[in-house]
Amino acid sequence: MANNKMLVSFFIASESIFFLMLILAYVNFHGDVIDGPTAENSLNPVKTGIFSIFLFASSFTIWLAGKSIKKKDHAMLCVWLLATIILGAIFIFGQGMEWASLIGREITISRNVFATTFFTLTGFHGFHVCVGLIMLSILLGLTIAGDFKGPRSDGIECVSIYWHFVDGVWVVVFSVIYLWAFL
Amino acid sequence: MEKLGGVFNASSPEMTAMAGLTLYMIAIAVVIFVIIAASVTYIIIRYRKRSGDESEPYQDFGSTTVEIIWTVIPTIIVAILFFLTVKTMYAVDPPKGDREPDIVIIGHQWWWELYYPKSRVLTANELHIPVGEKWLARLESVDVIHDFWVPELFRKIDLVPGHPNYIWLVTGKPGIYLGACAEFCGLQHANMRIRVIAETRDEFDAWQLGQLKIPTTPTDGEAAKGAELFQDRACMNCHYISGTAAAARIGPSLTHFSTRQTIGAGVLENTPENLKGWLLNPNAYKPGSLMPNMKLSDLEADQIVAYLEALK
Amino acid sequence: MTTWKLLASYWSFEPWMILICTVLILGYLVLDNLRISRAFLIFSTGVLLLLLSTSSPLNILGRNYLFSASMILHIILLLVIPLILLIGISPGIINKLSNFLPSLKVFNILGKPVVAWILGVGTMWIWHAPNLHNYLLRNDYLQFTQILLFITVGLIFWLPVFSPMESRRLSPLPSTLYLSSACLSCTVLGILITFANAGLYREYLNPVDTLGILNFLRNDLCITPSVDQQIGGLTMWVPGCLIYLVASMITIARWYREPEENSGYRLHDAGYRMNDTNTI
Amino acid sequence: MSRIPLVPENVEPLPSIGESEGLLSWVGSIDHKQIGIMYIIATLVYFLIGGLEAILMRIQLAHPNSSFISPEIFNQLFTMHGTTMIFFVVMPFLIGVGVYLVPLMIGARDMAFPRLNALSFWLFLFGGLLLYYSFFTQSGAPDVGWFAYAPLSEKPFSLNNGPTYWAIGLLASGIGSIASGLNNIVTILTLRTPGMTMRRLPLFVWMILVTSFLLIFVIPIITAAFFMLLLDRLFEANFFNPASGGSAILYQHFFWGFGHPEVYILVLPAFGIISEVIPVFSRKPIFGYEFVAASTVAIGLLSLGVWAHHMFAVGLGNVTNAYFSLASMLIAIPTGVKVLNWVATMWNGKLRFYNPMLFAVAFIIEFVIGGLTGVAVASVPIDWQATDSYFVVAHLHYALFGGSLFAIFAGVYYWFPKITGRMLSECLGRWHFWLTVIGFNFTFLIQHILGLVGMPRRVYTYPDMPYWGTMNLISTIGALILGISVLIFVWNVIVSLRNGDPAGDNPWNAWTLEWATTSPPPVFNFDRVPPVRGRRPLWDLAHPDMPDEK
Repeated sequence: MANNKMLVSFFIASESIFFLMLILAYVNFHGDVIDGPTAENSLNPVKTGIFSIFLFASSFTIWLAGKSIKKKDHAMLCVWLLATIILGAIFIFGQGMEWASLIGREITISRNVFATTFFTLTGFHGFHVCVGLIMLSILLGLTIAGDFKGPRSDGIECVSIYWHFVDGVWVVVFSVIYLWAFL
Repeated sequence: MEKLGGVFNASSPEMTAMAGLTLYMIAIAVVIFVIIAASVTYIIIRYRKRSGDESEPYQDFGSTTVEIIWTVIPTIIVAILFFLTVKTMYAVDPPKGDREPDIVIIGHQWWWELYYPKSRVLTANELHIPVGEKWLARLESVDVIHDFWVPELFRKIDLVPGHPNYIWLVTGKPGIYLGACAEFCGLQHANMRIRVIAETRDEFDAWQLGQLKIPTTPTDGEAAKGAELFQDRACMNCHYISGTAAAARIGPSLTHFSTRQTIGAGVLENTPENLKGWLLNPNAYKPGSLMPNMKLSDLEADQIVAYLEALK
Repeated sequence: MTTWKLLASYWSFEPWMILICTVLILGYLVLDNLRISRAFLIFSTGVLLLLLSTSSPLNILGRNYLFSASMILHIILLLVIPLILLIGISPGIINKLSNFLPSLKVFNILGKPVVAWILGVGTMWIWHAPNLHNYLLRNDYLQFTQILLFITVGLIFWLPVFSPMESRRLSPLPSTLYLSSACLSCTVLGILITFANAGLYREYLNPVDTLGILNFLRNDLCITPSVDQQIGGLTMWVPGCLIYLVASMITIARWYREPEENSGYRLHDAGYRMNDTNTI
Repeated sequence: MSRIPLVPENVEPLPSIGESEGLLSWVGSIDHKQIGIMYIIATLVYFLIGGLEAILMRIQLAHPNSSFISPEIFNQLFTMHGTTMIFFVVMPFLIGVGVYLVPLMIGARDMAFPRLNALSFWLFLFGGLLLYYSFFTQSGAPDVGWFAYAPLSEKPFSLNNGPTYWAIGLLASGIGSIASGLNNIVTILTLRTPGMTMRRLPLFVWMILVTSFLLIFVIPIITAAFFMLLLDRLFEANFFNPASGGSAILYQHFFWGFGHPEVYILVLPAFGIISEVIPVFSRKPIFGYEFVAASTVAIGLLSLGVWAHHMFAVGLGNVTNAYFSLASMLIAIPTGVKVLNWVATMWNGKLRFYNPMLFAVAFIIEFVIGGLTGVAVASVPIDWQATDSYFVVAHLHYALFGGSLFAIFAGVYYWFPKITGRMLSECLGRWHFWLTVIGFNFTFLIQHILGLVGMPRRVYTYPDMPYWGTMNLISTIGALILGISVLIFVWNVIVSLRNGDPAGDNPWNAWTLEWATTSPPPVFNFDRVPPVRGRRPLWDLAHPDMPDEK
C-alpha cells in the first residue's frame, strides 16, 4: 500500500475514535432529559433522512470517479467529482436547514444536554463534510486544469477514502440520533 | 515521641483492615524489591568489565523456559493480591441495601455542611459520632468535586455533584480525628479541614440535645446589638441560626456556634479574639474565602462576637 | 442454600446436545482414521467444554435469572470454544471433509477478514440489543439455534487468525489489528452495558422465580439487577478483551518462531562489500 | 509494503545541520534530524521551567503554615508543573528522539512525511507557548490541576481564562502528537532498508511503533474532551456541568481513558532506550528479544482498559472497581517480564559503566519501586487511602522521573555523540548522576510515608502534624539537590558542545544502524546502508565468523 493511502487509513482510524467519543457522550445523556427538547420532539427524521440519501449517493459517485480515473476517462472524472461535490453540498444545506429550524425555536447548544450533544456531534460531522468538499473542489480544479490523467492518483484515492469515512460516520450518527429515537 | 498518624494509627475496624492490606502489600513489595536490587548489585560487582579484558562475553539470546517461569510467578502473586483486594473491599464497603443515611455530608467551597436527618441537627466542620456504631453516610456536593478523607478512620470517598455516594462510618475508640478534603477543589482546598469527634453514646446524646434546643436570642447588652447587626449587616443572607430569621444555607450554620472548636473549617481556634479578627477580614486567614469582608467597625465586630459567643 | 449447592444442582443435560457432541467427536475420529492425535484431544476438549457449559447452571441462571450468567455463557460459546475447536482441527481433516462436503468452500468467503470481523462483532452487538435479547429469553426453542449460531460465527471469526490452512491466515501485525479492533468494539459494548441504568434487559429485573433461588441471589449474594448488569457488561469487556489479547500474543509468538527470510541476500558472505550494500 | 528506502517527497535538497544559512535553515527545515534536535532543545527549556516551578513549590512546603507563595500562585505552579512535564517535556522529548533516530535505525533517509513532521513540531512548540502566555494575562495561568476536573474547570468555578488557554494549548500539541504518531507508523512500516524486517527492528523502534499506535488511538479521546470543555466554557454547553444536567464523572472517564495510556506513551519509549543501552554496555544481545517486544504489545493493549483505577474513590461501585483493579494488576506482569529481561541481559556480560549505563541501571532500581507502588494503588482498598495523597505523588514520580526521565538521561548520554559529534564529559556526568540519584530519592521516597500518614496532594500549606514538617523539609532539600544536578547537566551539555572530545562514528562500539554513519550524520543519513541480516547489523559486520542469525 502506498504511503499516502496508509497515512489516510490510520488517520481515519484515529478520527473514528474521536467520533466514537462524541457518540458515547450523546448516548450517555440520552434519556436524561426530563423536559425541554429531545430527539423525539424536536427533530425531523424524514427531511434529514432524505438529505442523508444525497450524502450516501455521493459515496457512490466518488467511487465512480475512482473508476473513471482508472479508465483514464478524464471527462467523466470531472463529472463524477462535480456530482460528488453537489451531492455533498446539498447534504450540508439540509443540515443547515435543520440547525436553522432548531435555533429558530430557541434550541441552542446551551439549552440542555440533548441540544449540547446533538449540535456537537452533527456540527463536527458537518465540519468534516465541509473539509471534504474543499478537498474535492481542489481536486476538481486540478482535474479541469488537466491534472490526474490516471490510471492512478493517490490524491483522488486518499480523498475518496476520507469521503467514504465521512459517509460511514453519518450512517452511525444518523442511526444513533434519528433511528434510535424514531424506531 | 509522638505517634505517626494515618494507616499507622488505624482507629476503626475498616481502617484496620485497609491498613493491614497496605502493610502486607508493602511487605511483598519490599521483598520483591530486595530480590531485584540484590541481584542487580551482585551482577554489577561480579560482571563489571575487568581492566585489560577487551574480549566479548558469551552471546546468549534468551531462554523460553526462564521467561515462562518469571511470567507465571508474578501471575500467582497478582492472583493472591487480587483475592485479598476483593475480600477487603467488600469487608470495608458492604452493600448498603435500602437503609436510610444516618448523616448527610455536603461539600461546599471550602467547608463541610453536616446534617443529621434523624434528629434534624444541622452543623458544620465538626462531625460528632457515637463510638462503635455503624453509621451510613450520604455524601453530596453543591459545587465542585470534594473528597472526604479522615485517614485514621474511613476510606476516601469523593463528593461528586449530581452523584451522591454512600459510605459506612465506624469509629473504634473515642477521640478527635483530623481529616481534610483530598480532591483539589479550588483556591482554599488546603484549608478545607474536618474534625471527627468520636464520643460515647451518652456524650453524643447530650451533644445532640444541646444542638436541638433553640438558642435564646440575647435581649440586652452588646450581644443584643450584635443580634440586630447580624440581621442588618447581611450576615443572615448566607448563614443559618435556628429560631431566628437567618435561614440561609450558603455559609455554615451558626446555631450553637460557640460550641465549635474552630473557625473557617479548621483555620483558627474558636476564641473571641480570633473570631473578631476573622469577622474583620476573613481573607487575612483564609485568602479567597467566599465570606466577604463586611467592613465592620471595631465596635460592631465586638458586638457580633458577643452575640455568636452567646449562641450556646 | 449455598453458592456451592447452587452450582452443584441445576445441571441439565439435553439429549440433543449430548447427541451433537458425540457425533462431532466420532465424526472427527472417523475422518482422522481413528488416530488419537494431539489435535484430536484439543478438539474433544472443546466439544466437552461445549457440552458442560451448555448443561451447567450458567445456562438456567442465564435464561431465567442473571444477565451476567448468560453473558459469561455467550463469551464461552462465541470466543473460547470455537478457538479451541479451530486449533484442534488439522488441515488433513479439512481436506477430507471438503471432499464430500464441497459446500465447506463457503467458509473461504466467510473467512475473509472483513466478512468474518463484521459477522463476529455484529453478532456480539445484535445479540445484546435489549429488545432482541428479551425476545430470545421468552422463546426457549431458539436456544438450540442460538448455541449453533454462536459456535459457527465464532469459528468464522477466528478463521482469519487461526485457520487450519496456514496460507489463509493473516500475517501477525494485521491480525493484531484485527483482534484489537474487535476488542475495541467489545469494550464499547461493555461500556454501554456497564454504565447504562439498570433494567436494560427487562426480563432480568424481576424474573419468574421458578427455582425459588431469587431471594438467595438477591439478598445472600447481593446480586441486585444493577450489579448483575454491571458484572455482565464488565465480563464482556475485561475477560472478553483478555481473550483477544492472549490470541494476539499467540500469533506474535508463532510469528517469532518462523525462520527469518533473508530478502535476496547471499547468506554465505557477511563481508561489507560494495556489491551487496544498497547505495542510496 | 514497499521496501525501497526512498522518500519520493524531497526532490529539493533539504537544509542540513551546520550549513551556515542561519536561523532560517532551522525554521524552514523538514530534515528529521534538525526537527529532532529542535524538539530536544525545546523540551530542555520547558524542563528547566517545569523544574523551577517544582522547586518553588517545595520551598513553600518546606515547613508548615508557610507563606512564601500565595495560594493563587501555588495552584498555578502545580498545574503548570504537571502539564509542562508530561505534555511538553517527557512526551515531546521521546517523540523528538524518535523522530531523530527512527529513520537512522531503520536505514531510511528521512521520515515518510517530512513536512508533516515539521508541522507536528511547530504545533507542539506553539501549543506550549500559548499555554505559557497565560502567565502574562491578568487572569493568570490555569490553576485547576493537570487533569482539570470538571466542574472546577468550568465557567462558574474558574471564571479566569486559564483553563481555556490550557485546553487550547494542549489541543494544538495533541494534534501535533497524533500527526507524528501517524508519521512514525508509516515510516516504520514502509521505509525499512532491505533486510530490516519487523522481527529485526531495534527494540527502541518497536516501542516507538507501539507508542505511536497508542498516540493515534488515545489522543482523540482527550481531544474530544477538550472540545467539549471548551464548548462548555465558551458557548455555555452542558457537557460537564451537573448544575445544567451535565456529568462530572463523564469528564473523568474521558480524561483517564486518555490519561492512563498516556502513562505508557511516556514510559514505553523509555523502555526502548533502556533496551538499547543495556545490551551495548553489557556487550550482549538483549535477553529474550521476542518477549520484550511482545510484552510491549501486551502493555499497549492492556493499558487501554484500566483507566478507572484512577477513579476508585469516585464511587463507581465495587464490581466496576474490582474488574479495573484486576486489569490494572495484570499490566504488572508484562512490565515485570521486561525488567527481568534487562537484568538477565546484564548477567554474564562484561559491564562497562559509562554514564548511559549508570542511568540505565539506576532506572531499573527506581522504576521497580514505581512499578511496585503502582500495583499497590491498583488494589482498591489501598487506593482508598493512597489516592490523592502524597503517596500517589511519590508513585507517579518514581514512574515518570525514576522511570522516563532516568531513561531519557541515559538516552541523552548515549546518543549525544551521534547527534553532535562530541562526547559529553564523563566526569561532570558522574556528578550529575550521583546528585540526581541522591536528590531524587531524598525528594520522593519520604513522600510515600507522608501520603500514608494522611497528607493530601495539591495543598499549598499544611497543619503542623507530627513529623509532617520534618518529612517535608527532607523532601525539599532533596528537590534542591535535584535542582543543582540539573544545572550541572546543562553546564555539561554547554561545555561539551564547545570542546568535548570528538566522538567518531561509533564511540560505544554499538550495533544498530545509526552508528554506521558519521556523527553527526550527513543530510541523507547514509551514503550506503550496511547489509542487515540480523538484529545487530554492526555486530554481524564486526564478527563475520559468528553472525546473530546463522
